[in-house]
Amino acid sequence: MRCVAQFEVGYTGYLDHELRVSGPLPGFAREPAQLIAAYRAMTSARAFDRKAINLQRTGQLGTFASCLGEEAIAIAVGLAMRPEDVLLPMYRHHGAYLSRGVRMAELLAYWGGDERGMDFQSVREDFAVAVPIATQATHAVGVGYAFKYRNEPRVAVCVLGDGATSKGDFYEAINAAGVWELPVVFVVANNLWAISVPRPLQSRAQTLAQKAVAAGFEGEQVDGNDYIAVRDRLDQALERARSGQGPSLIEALTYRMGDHTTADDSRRYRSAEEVEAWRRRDPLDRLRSYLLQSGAWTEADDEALQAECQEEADQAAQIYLERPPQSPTSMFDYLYERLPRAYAEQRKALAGPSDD
Amino acid sequence: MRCVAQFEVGYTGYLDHELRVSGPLPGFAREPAQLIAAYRAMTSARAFDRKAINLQRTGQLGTFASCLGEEAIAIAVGLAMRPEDVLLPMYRHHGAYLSRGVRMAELLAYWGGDERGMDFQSVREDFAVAVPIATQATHAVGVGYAFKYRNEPRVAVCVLGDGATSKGDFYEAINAAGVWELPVVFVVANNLWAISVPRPLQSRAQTLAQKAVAAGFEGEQVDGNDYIAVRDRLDQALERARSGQGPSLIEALTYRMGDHTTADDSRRYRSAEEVEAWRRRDPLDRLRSYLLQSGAWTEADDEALQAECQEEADQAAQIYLERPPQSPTSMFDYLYERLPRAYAEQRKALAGPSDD
Amino acid sequence: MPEMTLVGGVNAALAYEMAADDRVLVFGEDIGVNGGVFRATEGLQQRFGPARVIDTPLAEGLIAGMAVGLAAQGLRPVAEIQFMGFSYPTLDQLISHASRLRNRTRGRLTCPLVLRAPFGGGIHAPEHHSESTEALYAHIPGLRVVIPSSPARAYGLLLGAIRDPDPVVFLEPKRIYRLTKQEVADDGEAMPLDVCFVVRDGTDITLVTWGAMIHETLQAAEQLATKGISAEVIDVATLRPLDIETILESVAKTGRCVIIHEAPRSGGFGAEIAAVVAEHGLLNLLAPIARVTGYDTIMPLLKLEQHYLPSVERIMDTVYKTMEFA
Amino acid sequence: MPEMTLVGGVNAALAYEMAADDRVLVFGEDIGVNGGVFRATEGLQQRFGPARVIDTPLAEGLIAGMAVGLAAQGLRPVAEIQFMGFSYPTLDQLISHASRLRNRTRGRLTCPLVLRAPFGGGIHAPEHHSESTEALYAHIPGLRVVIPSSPARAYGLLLGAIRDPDPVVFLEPKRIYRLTKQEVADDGEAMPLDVCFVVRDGTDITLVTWGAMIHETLQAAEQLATKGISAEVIDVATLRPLDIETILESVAKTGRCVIIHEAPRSGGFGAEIAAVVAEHGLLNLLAPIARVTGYDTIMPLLKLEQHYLPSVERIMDTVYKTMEFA
Ligand SMILES: Cc1ncc(C[n+]2csc(CCOP(=O)(O)OP(=O)(O)O)c2C)c(N)n1
Ligand SMILES: Cc1ncc(C[n+]2csc(CCOP(=O)(O)OP(=O)(O)O)c2C)c(N)n1
Ligand SMILES: [Mg+2]
Ligand SMILES: [Mg+2]
Repeated sequence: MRCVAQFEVGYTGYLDHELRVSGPLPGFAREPAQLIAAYRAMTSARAFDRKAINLQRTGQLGTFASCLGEEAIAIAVGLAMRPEDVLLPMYRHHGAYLSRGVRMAELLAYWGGDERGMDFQSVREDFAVAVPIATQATHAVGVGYAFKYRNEPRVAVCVLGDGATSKGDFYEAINAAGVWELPVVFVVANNLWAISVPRPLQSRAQTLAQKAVAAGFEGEQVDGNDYIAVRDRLDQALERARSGQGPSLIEALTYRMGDHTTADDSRRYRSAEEVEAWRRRDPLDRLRSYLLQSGAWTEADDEALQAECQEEADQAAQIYLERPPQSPTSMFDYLYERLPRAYAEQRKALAGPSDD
Repeated sequence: MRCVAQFEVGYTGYLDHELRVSGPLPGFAREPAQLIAAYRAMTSARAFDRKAINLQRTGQLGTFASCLGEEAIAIAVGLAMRPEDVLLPMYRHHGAYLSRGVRMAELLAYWGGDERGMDFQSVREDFAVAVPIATQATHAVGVGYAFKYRNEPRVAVCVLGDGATSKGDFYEAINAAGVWELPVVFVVANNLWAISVPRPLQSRAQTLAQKAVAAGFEGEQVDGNDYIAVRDRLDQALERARSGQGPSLIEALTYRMGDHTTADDSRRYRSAEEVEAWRRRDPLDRLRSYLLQSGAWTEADDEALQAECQEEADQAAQIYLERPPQSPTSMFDYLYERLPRAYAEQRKALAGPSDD
Repeated sequence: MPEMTLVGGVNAALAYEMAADDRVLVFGEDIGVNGGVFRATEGLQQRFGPARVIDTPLAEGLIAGMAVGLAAQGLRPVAEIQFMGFSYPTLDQLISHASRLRNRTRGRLTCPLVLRAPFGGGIHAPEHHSESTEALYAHIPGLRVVIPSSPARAYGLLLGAIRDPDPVVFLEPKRIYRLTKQEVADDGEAMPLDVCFVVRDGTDITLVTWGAMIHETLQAAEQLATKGISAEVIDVATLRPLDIETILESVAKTGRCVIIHEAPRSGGFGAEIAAVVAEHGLLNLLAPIARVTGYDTIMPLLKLEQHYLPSVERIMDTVYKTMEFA
Repeated sequence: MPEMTLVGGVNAALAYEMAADDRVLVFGEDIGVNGGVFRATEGLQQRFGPARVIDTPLAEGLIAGMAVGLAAQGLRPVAEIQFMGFSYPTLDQLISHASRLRNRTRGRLTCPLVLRAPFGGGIHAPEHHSESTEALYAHIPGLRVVIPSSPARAYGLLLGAIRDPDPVVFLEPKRIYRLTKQEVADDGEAMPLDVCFVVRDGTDITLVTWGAMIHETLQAAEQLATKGISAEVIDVATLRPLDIETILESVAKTGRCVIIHEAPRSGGFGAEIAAVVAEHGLLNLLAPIARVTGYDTIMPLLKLEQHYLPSVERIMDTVYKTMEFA
């Protein structure tokens, strides 16, 4: 047998959980201000997460998917993208939206069961949360095609979970992005679990990054709990996409530290030891310790930041809770641009005699 | 970046179109009887093909998909499999069915628009022709799972086209076959075209074999017009599957020498030169020339074989044409094991006052 | 006799049949160690092992396709789709293969699979977790579409579905998974997959429904009784093939028919029932056939979902109008 | 005015709108160099280039999903699915996204896509090439489902579909793609997507149909005229949203209604029309509403397909029965 093709999957990590640094750091990571900004965003995202879970526990929010432990990915995605880029998110990485300017109260509205939450006021071309797994991947192909067709230096960033990589949609999307060399970056947040299904039951592939081989472009792994690594590799991938060099796939290795959602109890299917081991790799702790150690950040700074973030989340919750509800008839008002007369009577029946 | 995984795709060809032989031939290829048997089967399949096109041209058959040029793959699949294995075919490789014992008249019935054609009398667990592209791939997972579950040393062989490798079904299937290490062999007959869409527009992957990397098992390429190579690699893959070593993916490089189907005119989208270049690589010519050259076969043998195969196909056509038609009510008789009474009236209406 | 919830009936039927028949395999997402997100498969993997109770990769098309392959091989696959809202990738396999395998091969290959999925709204779930698209499945010849609406029927109909020699889509009304308990004999007794169940006798009006709406419909019937209106309530249970006789008989008796379902009105399965009554029972009708349904809109997120779901009040209003019609 | 076939009308509408609006992209399998297996896109790639007329990889889920992405970006994607029988992998995207994008984001993102597919039987094609599953699409709130049945309506309705700000499933009756020619002004005039067309006036009975069955229905109407029965024929054209007024008005006039479609009867879209008439037009009915439809079976392979399709004779028989009803 003659060898006709060869492939490699690379792995990047700069700062590990014992604060060991490998290799020369990328430029941005040598500017404390940049790392502090990222750390702030991660801290804020975590405060949001905590608040949301609290609201859910007290019956003031619907089922919520926590991002706990995956903030480095979420924030790296949000900060690496330009405002004019388009995010095609899954449901978990709230921090990506937040760091792109979506307001906490907007996200709470969505998770509280109010459609207005996805009518956010910034980054208005970003996609809404995709609940059906991997369905957003082919949307990213369309978005990327639109950018390329209009000759715009913009990038579509599609975030998926490890479970999502088992679905045909994911594959059809990466394959097409390869064919047309589209400006799309696929980010797989491999948190080792898809609800109760562990990563080895999703695929026998040693890495999820190598799925890109099937689509004819490169895939790579990155330490998903190392903000510096994720951000660095994303910067490169976005730059390649923006300059016409086509799609990338980045598998970010991380861990879902919380339950799948507030409706899940992960103790049913995984061990406390495993969770504990990953707690030591917490991406926030890692970045904080590094900043503290570097002297650019102090315990006092940190306390202030925590309070500030808590306050921000509290305020957002307040705004969310005080927002007047939508009228029931709103369910007809965004169905089509104009409500077809076939449904006018249904709308009227719903409105009742008093209403419009 | 640290390299964390590496992959290779191999290519096998023994006998090329200029009759150059590479490497020591596998055992079976050193037995003239075996090669002659294969050559007979290929010749018979081609005669069937010719007959079917003829019947279609004269209004006696429906749209037909010719296998012209791909007989080495079809026959290697058919002969490499054991009777107890299960074939999950696409619509093109009639020779695979034929060499497993399905009768020509049965296949003609199917292509003539008679469901009884898929109720063939041999290899009764083989799947029917799959028209919706790639949908048979996940069936193969189920069949392979059943074999493994029952501890049976049997193999499911799933044949697909190059176009089929773009579909999510294909990917979901190879991924699952990998996870459960199922006895499934995926054969991709890459004939360079999916109707009018050339191979490079299907995927940017340099090889289709490397799609297996995404599923965590090995993929390889083979010269699909070299019966010896296809058969050899299939033998190995089937043996691995049978002995519990899991799935394989074989990309067989070939060419669709005819139109996509009798409803297609391939001159609309590809050059005569390309077709001509591949005509010189015709798998039948190659094997015949090799056998003639080896002395195990003579021109007289060949003439006799051609006549014999023509006769066989003619007879099959006769049987097909003389078969009494099904009753219209048969459309109700295989819908469920027993026709629910909800549809009894419809059946009666269709039967008309005279009928049953 | 054990007391069971509806989801308990599902679990008991699965356990019974797995114990009785080793051809039965159960698979889907999170159905193994986790016992399913609604615990319908709880305890099965422990009891029957991971080769028979299989957590699949996250791919609904795969789940449906492998069920077809397993069924063709003579096994009895029972696949779970986590929510009906994620079942659409199975449609291709159901329409193109499961429903046709027997016909395509004139009986050589058959497809005795069961595809289970929870459906319906009202549990304050996220988007896509509240669908009622049973009409899509019920339009496919070659399938059976079965919807239990009590613990006993969950148990009996699911056993019937697993033993049925043809493919069955089994839709479970998740809103009432744990609403009531009922004594159900765990005796392996299957129920037929081609009959409607008259769950309340009445003489003035026929209320036809299925799934979780049985609950509101029975409540309405009770309240109507206090107003002197005697409502007969029919649980359709099997949408395909439809037992039109039971419905027509009832309408022949009452002369009035209201159909209640959660799904959007237009093209919902209520239309089929109305059409059948309009075709075969027209002369018996004393009033137009009315439908109380979900609206022709997207099922709203949780804040508004209660406005979408047909309520006892909406049912009663329509019944009054139908009764008053002259 | 140029003479056009129905497929010619499709081609002309695509060409017109691509020339007028560079947001329009056309894509699908074999639609570029090959011009589509039915030649609906013939000449477009030559004229507008491969960036706007795109041969996609073989993946219908991709085609639908990328259409959603393109549409959300303000383009006007017009996707072709080669045959309706291969459209099922698009259902997830249509149900879960295309139909919901506007609602989900309260109008922030919209989805002005068109998904075209030839449908229906009777062309002696292989398995899966003869489907009529329009009812599946017509049950989905947020979509429009449009079916032209003449060259002029193919042209006008397709222009309407491309310009519509919401997603449209556009199903083309392939059996009559080239059956008749008609003079059609290539003037870019769109037709509305919310009306039924009365294609023949009559007073005794209303025949409601769509797609290729228009042909048999009009033939039946003509033969009925010779027997003194004046049939009004309605081409539904847009199944969602349904123009019930036009149908109800006609039935109010004629008192009798027969619905004709190729799809299997149970849960077919004819049921919805019957249900609407039974709900709102009951008092006008002089006879039961009848349906002449494909059977509740798998569409047979070509040898038997003519027995499956509703024939002129079956339509006439049902009309006679309906007329004789007393
Ligand atoms: C198509 C589909 N199937 C099933 C589900 C139910 N479900 C929600 S999340 C989830 C697991 C997803 O795992 P992964 O992609 O790894 O993302 P994670 O939740 O771990 O971030 C499942 C099965 C769904 N939302 N969509
Ligand atoms: C799901 C699906 N989409 C489209 C088609 C129409 N179609 C039939 S064959 C074909 C091309 C298949 O190409 P390939 O897989 O390379 O097989 P080949 O015909 O070249 O042997 C297409 C698009 C189909 N049968 N199924
Ligand atoms: Mg995960
Ligand atoms: Mg091909």
